[in-house]
Amino acid sequence: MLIKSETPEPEKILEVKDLKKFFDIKQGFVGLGHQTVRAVDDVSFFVNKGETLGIVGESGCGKSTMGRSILQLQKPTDGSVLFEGIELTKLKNGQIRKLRKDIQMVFQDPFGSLNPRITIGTMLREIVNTHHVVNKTESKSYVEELLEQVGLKKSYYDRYAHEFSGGQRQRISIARALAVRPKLIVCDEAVSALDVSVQAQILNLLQKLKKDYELTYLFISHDLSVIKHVSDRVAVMYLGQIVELASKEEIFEHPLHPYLRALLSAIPLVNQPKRERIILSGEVPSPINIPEGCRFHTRCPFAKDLCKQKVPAFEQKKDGHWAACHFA
Amino acid sequence: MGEPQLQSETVNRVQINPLRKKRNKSYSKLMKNKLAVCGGIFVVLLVVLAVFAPLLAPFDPTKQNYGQILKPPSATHWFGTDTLGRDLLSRIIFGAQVSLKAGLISVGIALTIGIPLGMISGYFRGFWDEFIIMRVTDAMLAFPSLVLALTLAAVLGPSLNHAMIAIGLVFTPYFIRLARGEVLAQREREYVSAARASGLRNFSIMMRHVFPNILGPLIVQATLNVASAIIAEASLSYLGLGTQPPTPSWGAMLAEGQGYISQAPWISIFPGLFIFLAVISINVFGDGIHDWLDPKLK
Amino acid sequence: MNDILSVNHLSIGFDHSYGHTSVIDDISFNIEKGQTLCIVGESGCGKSLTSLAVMGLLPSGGRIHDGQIVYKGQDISRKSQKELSEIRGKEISMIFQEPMTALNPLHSIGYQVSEVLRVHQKVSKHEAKEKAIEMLRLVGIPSPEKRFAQYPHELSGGMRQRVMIAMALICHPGLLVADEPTTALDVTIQAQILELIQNLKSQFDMALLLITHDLGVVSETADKVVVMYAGQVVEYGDTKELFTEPKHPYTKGLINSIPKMDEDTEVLPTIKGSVPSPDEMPMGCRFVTRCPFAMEICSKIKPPKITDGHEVHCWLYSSEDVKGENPSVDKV
Amino acid sequence: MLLYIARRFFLMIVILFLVSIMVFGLINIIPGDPASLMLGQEATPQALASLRQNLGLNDPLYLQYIHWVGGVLQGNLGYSLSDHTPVLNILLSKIPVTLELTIFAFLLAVLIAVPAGIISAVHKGSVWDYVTTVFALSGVSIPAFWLGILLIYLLSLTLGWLPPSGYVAFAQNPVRNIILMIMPSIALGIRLSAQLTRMLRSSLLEVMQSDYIRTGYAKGLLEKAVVFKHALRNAMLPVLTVAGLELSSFLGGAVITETIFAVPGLGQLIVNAILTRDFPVVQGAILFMAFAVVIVNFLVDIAYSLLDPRISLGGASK
Repeated sequence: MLIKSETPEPEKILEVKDLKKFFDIKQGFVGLGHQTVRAVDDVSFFVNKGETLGIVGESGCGKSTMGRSILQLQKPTDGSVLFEGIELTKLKNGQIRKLRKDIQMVFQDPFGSLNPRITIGTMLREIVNTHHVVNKTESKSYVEELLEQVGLKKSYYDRYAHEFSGGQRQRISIARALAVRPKLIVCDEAVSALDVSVQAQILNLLQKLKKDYELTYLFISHDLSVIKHVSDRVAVMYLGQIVELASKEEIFEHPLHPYLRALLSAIPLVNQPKRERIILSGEVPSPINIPEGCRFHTRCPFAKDLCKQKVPAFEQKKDGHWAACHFA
Repeated sequence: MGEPQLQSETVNRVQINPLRKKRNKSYSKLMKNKLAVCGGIFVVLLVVLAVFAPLLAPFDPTKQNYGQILKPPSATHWFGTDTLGRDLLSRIIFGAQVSLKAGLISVGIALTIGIPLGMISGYFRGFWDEFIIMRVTDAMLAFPSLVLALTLAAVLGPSLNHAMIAIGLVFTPYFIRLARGEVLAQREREYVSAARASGLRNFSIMMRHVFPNILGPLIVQATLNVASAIIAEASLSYLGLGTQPPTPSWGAMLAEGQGYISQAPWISIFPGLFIFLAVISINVFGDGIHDWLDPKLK
Repeated sequence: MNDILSVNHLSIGFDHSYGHTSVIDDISFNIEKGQTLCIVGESGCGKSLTSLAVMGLLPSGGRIHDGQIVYKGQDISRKSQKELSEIRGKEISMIFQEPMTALNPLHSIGYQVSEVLRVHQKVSKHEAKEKAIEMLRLVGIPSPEKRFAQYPHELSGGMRQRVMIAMALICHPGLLVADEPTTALDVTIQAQILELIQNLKSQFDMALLLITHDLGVVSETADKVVVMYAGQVVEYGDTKELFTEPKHPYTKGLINSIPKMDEDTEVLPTIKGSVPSPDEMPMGCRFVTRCPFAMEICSKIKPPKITDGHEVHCWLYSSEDVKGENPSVDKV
Repeated sequence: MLLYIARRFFLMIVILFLVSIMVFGLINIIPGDPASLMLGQEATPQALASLRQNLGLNDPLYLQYIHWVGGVLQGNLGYSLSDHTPVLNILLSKIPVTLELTIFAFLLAVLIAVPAGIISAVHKGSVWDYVTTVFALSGVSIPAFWLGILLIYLLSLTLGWLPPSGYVAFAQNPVRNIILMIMPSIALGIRLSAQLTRMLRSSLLEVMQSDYIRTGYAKGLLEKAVVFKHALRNAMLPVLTVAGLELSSFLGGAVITETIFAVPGLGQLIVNAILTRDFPVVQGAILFMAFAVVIVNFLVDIAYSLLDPRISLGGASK
């Protein structure tokens, strides 16, 4: 089911198989009017050690839920998540806590993701001590070093979150993720709330840290240009599923799925001649009522009868280029 | 589900807002601050009265003096005397002890039971929260609190201690609700997710991360409830189910005076005035704390 | 006079107990009939506030200290709220960033759209309803008769923004102010809404004042662009020219720091630091703390307006010999 | 919509069930023998035994509960210990009195709170706002019994405008009935009116900051239209909920008010029953009050769903 590669097999650090995450909306009592939101609906992919896998999609496509399900912040409904061969979905709470030393997350909201009542030094030190990263006596100097690594001053140790700007807070979030020396970091819209000039600083920082610490990123974003900048491989999500996955060069040069092609044509660009624009009709269907057949057929400008009836398989169309479309 | 909240004017507004708030603060906020300070001063005064009652009271509050029955306010008896010739001022000073004690202990009971239950319920959710804690508090809140306190006090037997227990129990569901609601709100905030993602223990997240963030509203509510508890104790005593004679209690004094309202109005007016002043100053003080905590949080 | 709107030397500040803060400092621009002008800048640069000032909807405490806002020859910056209410929704309309919260949740779509007509034109209820349905159809809402009776929560974000547009355009205003109208929407929906606005703009022959942080949107929609930084205009001119030949170091930095779709760069060029807070605002050029070409004079005296092709506010282009330094601009 | 009502109804039944358990438990589970509680410490052993037998106290608790609830459902709330009349009959004779008092007081509260809340929010920082704030602050702080005594002292004893206390049925003498109800209504209603004023003020202030209010201005509406057509309805929603929740303390207030003004309603009944240890009457009266509160809140929920179109979909977005 997974890609066979000719070159020496890179080591898979994370492997997600048939992952599902459903939410129940209880409406009536005793199950009356019960509805299911299929936020993540059968997703499989893997991440190689040392690479950045970008996950791109519009709001509500399930990309953030998927990120949280991988970290077991939300229990997946079904499927498996293998991290370095360990099945995460079967772990008990205590074991998951230990695992957090290896997998970390950077959140989107630089204002909400920091506790307003604790100094950043205390916060970071608590994490370092919980996971016994260094000796308790050394943890303060370790944290101060950490702050410098993410481009902040040592003296910020005793400051509270509200004393920082959005960009600085995102640096603190990164320091928090980095504190335990993880192997994999899930970045969930980590730069989306920032202005472009600050966004560029944070993206550069993330790239630098990746090199310095041999990190692997799962980078979730709605912004194609950001995804293109950071990723080695890219997966495109639509309505709870991955519809296309390939290496960055391949996917942006030769997009196969009409959805990605529409996305690419829809981004307004600076200093570009007017392009042929594919404007998608309508809106993303609700994940409660997922269309029959291909999920994208309600908006696809090329949809045929087949698309309304048959679910397209997510298959390898070219070497290492996967897509779920009958006509790609 | 964390949707990408795009940049720009949300942040812009955040920057404009403080200015806007400060502007509005200027007159009415300053006024309110002054009120809060006045409230605080009166609260301190009450505490001093209560603590140093034996030193401050000019007479023995329980000593009857049949020569001085129903005397109107005068230089010796500032607030007059009651039906048994006891000095009203002294009784009011000692009454402060009862009121403050009742207010603090009953709220203390409610806090000790309510906050842990509410926090655990809100943090872990699930069956216990949804079906036991929530529904039971719903049911408890359906009873008029005064009626419930009356009944409890009656069943336990009339005394100040029982009245305090009754009031404390009656107030408990409010704290369960409040603590639970606040924890739920905090749980939605990303820093809690972040703390979980950092691998911290649930207990440590609750105590070190969530609790400090819900403390503000709890303090405010507790302060305001001290005021309500003072009224509740006075009401119970007024109806004869709280403090028992001869211990001076503002509510009981009022009840005694009611029958003499036409010939000796001071007997009921002064204790009532003190209940009112105590309650309003605690309320103002609580509001002050609320306003003081608020802008920092938001 | 072909200008439908001209903003002259506008300054806006906030009054509070400890004094006042200047937020918008001496900005000027003008929009011709049927033209699109974009104000672009990062959060907190004052672009939204400028648009609210045009509507006369400054948040409480905000005050226009100086300058004029001239619409069709009359200064509307000194008008009373009552006078303004006759202009708003009829002559100048506005749509906002958050379609989710900009509509009243308790009134039907139909009520909210036809209300504009009933306020500004004496029309019967029936006529208002017909026109409103017509307008809803025009903005691309499917089965508008049915939507008329629905409530905002029953519509998606994109649909709500269409309703906002219908509401704004139903009286055929001469100027539409759009404050980040697509920021809260997904790219595919953004493309739909931008296209809709463009079409309606030419159909109704109205001018558009578009506020955005997205340089891509500016590049594709605007005739003219104003680049703002910390409450001041740093560069102003024809879009094509400004984007192909940006002059101000801030504009250049901004354009460069966007990850590009057509080229691969390992390290993105950045603008160092962040926008200074209002109480730390530098005396001279407000960009001086982040500018790679800052000179001594920059931190002392506000840069002059230099018009060479288009308008730029920067000492680098000053013909005055600034203390003998005359760095080569090409290197920027 | 129906689903929402059905869900609320189900919830109400659950709460009523819990309320009945609590009322039952209040008298039965608390340490001490209910029979001796009822008869007092001087009761003879024979009297205790026969009362136990009569009350079925020798059965296991759950059976006692089932018997009791079965009785309640058939309208049998037991018999008063003092005069052996059925509790239900006593309640039925008292309910109209309390109902009249609460309705008057509620109307008074709303009539004061709505205009006061609007004026103080719209003219924030003005003298009116200041006056309203002081009123609201005093109103929530003043003990009802003191206010009652002050009213009697001032309005009847000093000024002689109103009779100090007493009650005449409406059917007997409508004018006298209303005159006698004025002071109790004020004493009971002031606290609620102060609370509603505060709520409405802050709720309206918050709503006035929202985006759709800005949209209203942007449409060209004048302030009056914005406040009355767009802000008020939204601001009333949380106030309505509070008003429903406050009913419970409102009934508690009736206990005090009725005692002061000698109004023969439920409140006075409860106080007298408690003081005379007439527990079947206490049980019946608080059961009725709690049921009334739960049912009114159910009605408030339904009213809310009629006012707010977002409710009818039950939270699911389309």
